[in-house]
Amino acid sequence: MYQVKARVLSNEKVGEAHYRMKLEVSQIAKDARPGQFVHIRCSSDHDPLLRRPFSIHKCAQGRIDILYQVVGGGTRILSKKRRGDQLDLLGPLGKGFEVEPAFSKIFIVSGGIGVAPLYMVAQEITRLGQGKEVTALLGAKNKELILGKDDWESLGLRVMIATEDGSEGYQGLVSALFERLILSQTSLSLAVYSCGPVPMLRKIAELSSHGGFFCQVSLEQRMGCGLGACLGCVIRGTSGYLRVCKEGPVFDAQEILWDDPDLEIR
Amino acid sequence: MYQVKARVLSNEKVGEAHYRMKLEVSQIAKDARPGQFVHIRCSSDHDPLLRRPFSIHKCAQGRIDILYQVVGGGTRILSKKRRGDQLDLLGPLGKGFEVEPAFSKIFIVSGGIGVAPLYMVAQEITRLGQGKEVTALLGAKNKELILGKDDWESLGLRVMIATEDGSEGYQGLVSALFERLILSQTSLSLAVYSCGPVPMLRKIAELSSHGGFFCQVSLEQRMGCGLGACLGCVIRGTSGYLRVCKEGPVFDAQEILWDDPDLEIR
Amino acid sequence: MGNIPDLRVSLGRIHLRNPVLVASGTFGYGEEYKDFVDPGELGGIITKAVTLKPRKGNPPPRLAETPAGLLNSIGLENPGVEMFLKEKLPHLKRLKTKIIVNIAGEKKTEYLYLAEKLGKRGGIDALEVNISCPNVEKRGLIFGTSADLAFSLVKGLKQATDLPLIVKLTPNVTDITEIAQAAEEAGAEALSLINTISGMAIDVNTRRPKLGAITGGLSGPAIRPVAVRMVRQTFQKVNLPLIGIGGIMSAEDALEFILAGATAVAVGTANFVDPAVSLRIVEGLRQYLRKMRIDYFHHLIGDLRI
Amino acid sequence: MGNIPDLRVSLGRIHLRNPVLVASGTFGYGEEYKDFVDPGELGGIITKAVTLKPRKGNPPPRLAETPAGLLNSIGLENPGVEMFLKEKLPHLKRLKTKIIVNIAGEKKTEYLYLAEKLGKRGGIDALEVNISCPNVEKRGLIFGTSADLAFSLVKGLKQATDLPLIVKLTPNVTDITEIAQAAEEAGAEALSLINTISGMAIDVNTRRPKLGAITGGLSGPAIRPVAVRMVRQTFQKVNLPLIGIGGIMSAEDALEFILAGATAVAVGTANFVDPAVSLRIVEGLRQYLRKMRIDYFHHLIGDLRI
Ligand SMILES: Cc1cc2nc3c(=O)[nH]c(=O)nc-3n(C[C@H](O)[C@H](O)[C@H](O)COP(=O)(O)OP(=O)(O)OC[C@H]3O[C@@H](n4cnc5c(N)ncnc54)[C@H](O)[C@@H]3O)c2cc1C
Ligand SMILES: Cc1cc2nc3c(=O)[nH]c(=O)nc-3n(C[C@H](O)[C@H](O)[C@H](O)COP(=O)(O)OP(=O)(O)OC[C@H]3O[C@@H](n4cnc5c(N)ncnc54)[C@H](O)[C@@H]3O)c2cc1C
Ligand SMILES: Cc1cc2nc3c(=O)[nH]c(=O)nc-3n(C[C@H](O)[C@H](O)[C@H](O)COP(=O)(O)O)c2cc1C
Ligand SMILES: Cc1cc2nc3c(=O)[nH]c(=O)nc-3n(C[C@H](O)[C@H](O)[C@H](O)COP(=O)(O)O)c2cc1C
Ligand code: FES
Ligand code: FES
Repeated sequence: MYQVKARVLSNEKVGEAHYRMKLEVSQIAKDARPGQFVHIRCSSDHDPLLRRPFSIHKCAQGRIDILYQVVGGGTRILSKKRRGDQLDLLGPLGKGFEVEPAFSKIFIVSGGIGVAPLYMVAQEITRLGQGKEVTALLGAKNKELILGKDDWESLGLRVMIATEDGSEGYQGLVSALFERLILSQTSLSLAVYSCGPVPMLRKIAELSSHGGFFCQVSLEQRMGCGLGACLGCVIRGTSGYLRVCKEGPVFDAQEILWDDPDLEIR
Repeated sequence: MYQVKARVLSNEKVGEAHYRMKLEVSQIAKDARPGQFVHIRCSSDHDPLLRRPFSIHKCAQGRIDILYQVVGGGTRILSKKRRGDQLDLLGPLGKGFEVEPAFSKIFIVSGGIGVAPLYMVAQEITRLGQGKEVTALLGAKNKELILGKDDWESLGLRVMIATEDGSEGYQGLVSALFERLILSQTSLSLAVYSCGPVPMLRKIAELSSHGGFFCQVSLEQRMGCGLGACLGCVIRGTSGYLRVCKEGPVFDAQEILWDDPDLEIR
Repeated sequence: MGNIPDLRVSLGRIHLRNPVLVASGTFGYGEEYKDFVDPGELGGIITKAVTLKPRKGNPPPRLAETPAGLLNSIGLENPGVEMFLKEKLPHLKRLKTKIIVNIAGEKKTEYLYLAEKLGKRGGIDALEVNISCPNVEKRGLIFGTSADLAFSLVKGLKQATDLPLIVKLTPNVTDITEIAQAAEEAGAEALSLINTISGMAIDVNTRRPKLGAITGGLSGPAIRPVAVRMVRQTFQKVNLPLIGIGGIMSAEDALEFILAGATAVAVGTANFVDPAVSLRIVEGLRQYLRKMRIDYFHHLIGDLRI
Repeated sequence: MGNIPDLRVSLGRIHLRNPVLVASGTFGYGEEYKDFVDPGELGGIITKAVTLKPRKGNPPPRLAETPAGLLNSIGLENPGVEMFLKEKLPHLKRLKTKIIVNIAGEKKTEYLYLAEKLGKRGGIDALEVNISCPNVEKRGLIFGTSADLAFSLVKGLKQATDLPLIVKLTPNVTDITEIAQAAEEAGAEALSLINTISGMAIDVNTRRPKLGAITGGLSGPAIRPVAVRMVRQTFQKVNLPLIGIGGIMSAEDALEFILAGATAVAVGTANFVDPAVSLRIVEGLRQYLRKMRIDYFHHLIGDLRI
């Protein structure tokens, strides 16, 4: 874990309210594992006071990318940063995805901005990979919001699109597409990695549980320290409260109490 | 009084920490009188929460200039504004300088950034004026901080400089230069207009009182509303508390209790 | 009037066109904002405090900024009730809005005398009783920090005047609902909360307090969470309409208070930041009702979902 | 050690290398910040609250931001004293800094039992007694809002342990100096102030409270003026060393508390914003002393110029 002043290399608008920011952060880039996140101080004054967490989307020599959506004050400030600006980052934080060689069939299921943490796990899988059947299901409201499709395709895995308005690929929710693909399979060598809105994840988790699949999801909660100290970021797990910043943000789906209405962030 | 969204036309660095900002504000420019001020919202969030008052330095068709020094958070934000940015302004506010035709000999005495409100009164005097003897005494720490000397000279009045380090003109405080110039004159047709640090103004006021000169000074206090409503901006006057935003910022020197230590802003 | 959405609310006998008032001490006596706000579009104006005798107020500096907050130590400077009646009330009367006069005193008798005097004149719709003042007869104990003092004061006022009494509570207490209940029992028509929270700030370079009076009252967005909490607590304990006050800068902020149980709100410090903010809040409330498809504003009062 | 400027201060029997502590609940049990802060450079660490039995804490969300502030409703989640002794204390003991363990309970006996248990183990330099908790035996009355309850609790603790007792006061009271005096009389070695101010925030779109527990405690820069005022009031009334807490983000903020009368400070919410802030504050204090040509930090304590 490092605290660094990262230099913004670029901050490109890639969708309605979506941006990709490249940051120069050698140490964080060196240690980052798929699914981990960075905690960014957006403002140097008190508005907003706290840092904001963002998944590490990509990671290459000496730099990381984050992919983010503007939803409030913190992300709005981020979206105004330009090349050369500095940002105070903590990272890499949290527990990432686990990929085991035994998995032979793998689904990556993303909804909306949930695509952010999944790219690195896809990379890892394809690196580990020969002989695996890997499918990435990318869901979004419409085709403009399918972010980085080319990147995904260049990984050499099967990419399928679901859009709610049917403007590209399957028309409907990505969880429904997933349901169709796995039909009523049961398999212990099938693994699912997912991130997206809670109702979608709930569905993925349920299907995976029925199928006996290994399923990991990346979850969100409002964060304080990001380091496991404040106990502010908990969600309800089957064994009690779990800190998203420490036991997560990636959890085995079965660790989570999916029927807790407070899973949906307020 | 208007509340307007003013467009920044330029924001030029003119000294160490000094800037001149030109703002497009047709209504305010139309009504502005010498010595009045505008109340500027520097930030759209809560840091700083309150507006910041600035004297109207110049005023021409449809626009005003302010001349300001970066001393804290609000002025720092102002200094980052660029052409095309918008600022929320109230103005013109407060009571300005009074110039009477009867004054035949006039001194304008400025210390440091105190030059800001005095330029317009000099303009007014020269406009009213044939046959008046007008002297502007511009004081500052060093010659780099004598702001807008050319402007002053182009008004066609006598300009004298005092610098504390002697890098230009008289070496010493501008109040000392003033003292030398008026020696022990007494005159009822002599008028003095001044703005600058309190110790300087105190001295000018004292000399003017001895000489029986008409003397007006522009004073400062932390402000809330700027409109006379909150009673937050008072200073001690001989007849009780006076609101800088309403009874001032320009006061007759004899209205002020000069020995109040709280006159110096904290 | 019968327009939808309908913003009208009532504070007991006081019927407001809409729930947005301006808070005492931040809007003068209604004249200072005339270029920015048509009072006819507000629910009402709460005046700067009026006391029996003129008051000079505290030494400067009287304002200091703190993070998202403002400390003030005006010290109830005002020209006294005689001058108020002569110079301020005539103008206030002409405004097409509710006029609520904030009163303050150092002794019970001062309050009573004030209320009597003000009650005899027309043009005043209600009194807001500022009980955040020290009682000089009780070793400086703040009226609003003692349920007994508050009860006895309000009871007395109730006898001294027929004007509706809005009691303004101080947040500097262990349990604000105790004082609220005392005011209710004594006959208050509504409650205003909160007044400022006592605070101080120090300039570490000069090592002096930033305020001439050393301590002052904290207002502004910084105190909003405290104010909202107190409104909710009070809403759960008393049956009086509440005026929510504290750090309201926007319609959204105002709605927090309404959902917590306030019937109306008063906007204070925000007037300094944006003189027309009260009108923007009225408009923002209207838009919110439309967006949420709510026809009657008063349906929102206390409508918090737990 | 004898270096100039000399930052050492004493809280009764507790001698600190420098006056900067980290506040309870914001620094875990000392492990979480190890990559950012060498505890050996701090005055000390105040741990997250320890209770007798494990506590699950409150439902999420537990955090909500407000202007320059943070509301939290963690609800004293902790593994209980047995686990603390087994899993946390061994690590804490190894740190080269003062270890102050924050304790909380719902009954007097819980506190006493906790204190006894903790007092028997080595490696703990002091207890910080969090009295902002509801007493289930007194209809939920907060220990820290009643001088009697506070007195009796501290008195009891004094008999139960030899460890220095630092009593942490709640700001949600009419007169904090009353409680401070009660703690002093009962034998407290020092006082910490302030704990969080009770507050709430509402999401006006969902109409739900932003916190799962509805209300929470407000911390951060927003509360600093209130905390500084309370430190000064308390400094004027009691003779105990004070730990100033509330919204400290920088050395300058810390100095406000020191000038108001605090002997040391504890940094809370700021640790979330910048995990190394406590060290930066130590360095900032050193620079201030140099700039002001003050050799001994303790000369600044209460040195406010009026
Ligand atoms: C581990 C983790 C990784 C994340 N990775 C990404 C990412 O890669 N890209 C991305 O765009 N976002 C990501 N998020 C969400 C991101 O942190 C929030 O969108 C951001 O904090 C919002 O800040 P704001 O100031 O713009 O909005 P705020 O003003 O704080 O909130 C605006 C709205 O956004 C919602 N919101 C606030 N915080 C969160 C949160 N932590 N999670 C979800 N919703 C929130 C609230 O419901 C609120 O209505 C991640 C969150 C976590 C916890
Ligand atoms: C009527 C009036 C006209 C003014 N005209 C000008 C002008 O033309 N040009 C210009 O540069 N400044 C002018 N000032 C001063 C200017 O308003 C302050 O410098 C500014 O408000 C500081 O804001 P800040 O946020 O940058 O500093 P802050 O962070 O608020 O304060 C930084 C430091 O500046 C000092 N300061 C703060 N407010 C004032 C104030 N109102 N007056 C004096 N010192 C203050 C404080 O002592 C503090 O130490 C004027 C002030 C008034 C009252
Ligand atoms: C400068 C100023 C003066 C005030 N004067 C009074 C007053 O005379 N009487 C009163 O009851 N409250 C007074 N208040 C308190 C406000 O009416 C209000 O209760 C408080 O400021 C909280 O609201 P806000 O955060 O919106 O400002 C004053 C507040 C300020 C900032
Ligand atoms: C997330 C969080 C958890 C806290 N937990 C405790 C606690 O367990 N015991 C306690 O006495 N105070 C606790 N506090 C209060 C802090 O120690 C401190 O008194 C308060 O936050 C004010 O300081 P600050 O503004 O610097 O944060 C907690 C504060 C926060 C923000
Ligand atoms: S954010 Fe502090 S424990 Fe997770
Ligand atoms: S700033 Fe409000 S009265 Fe002058």
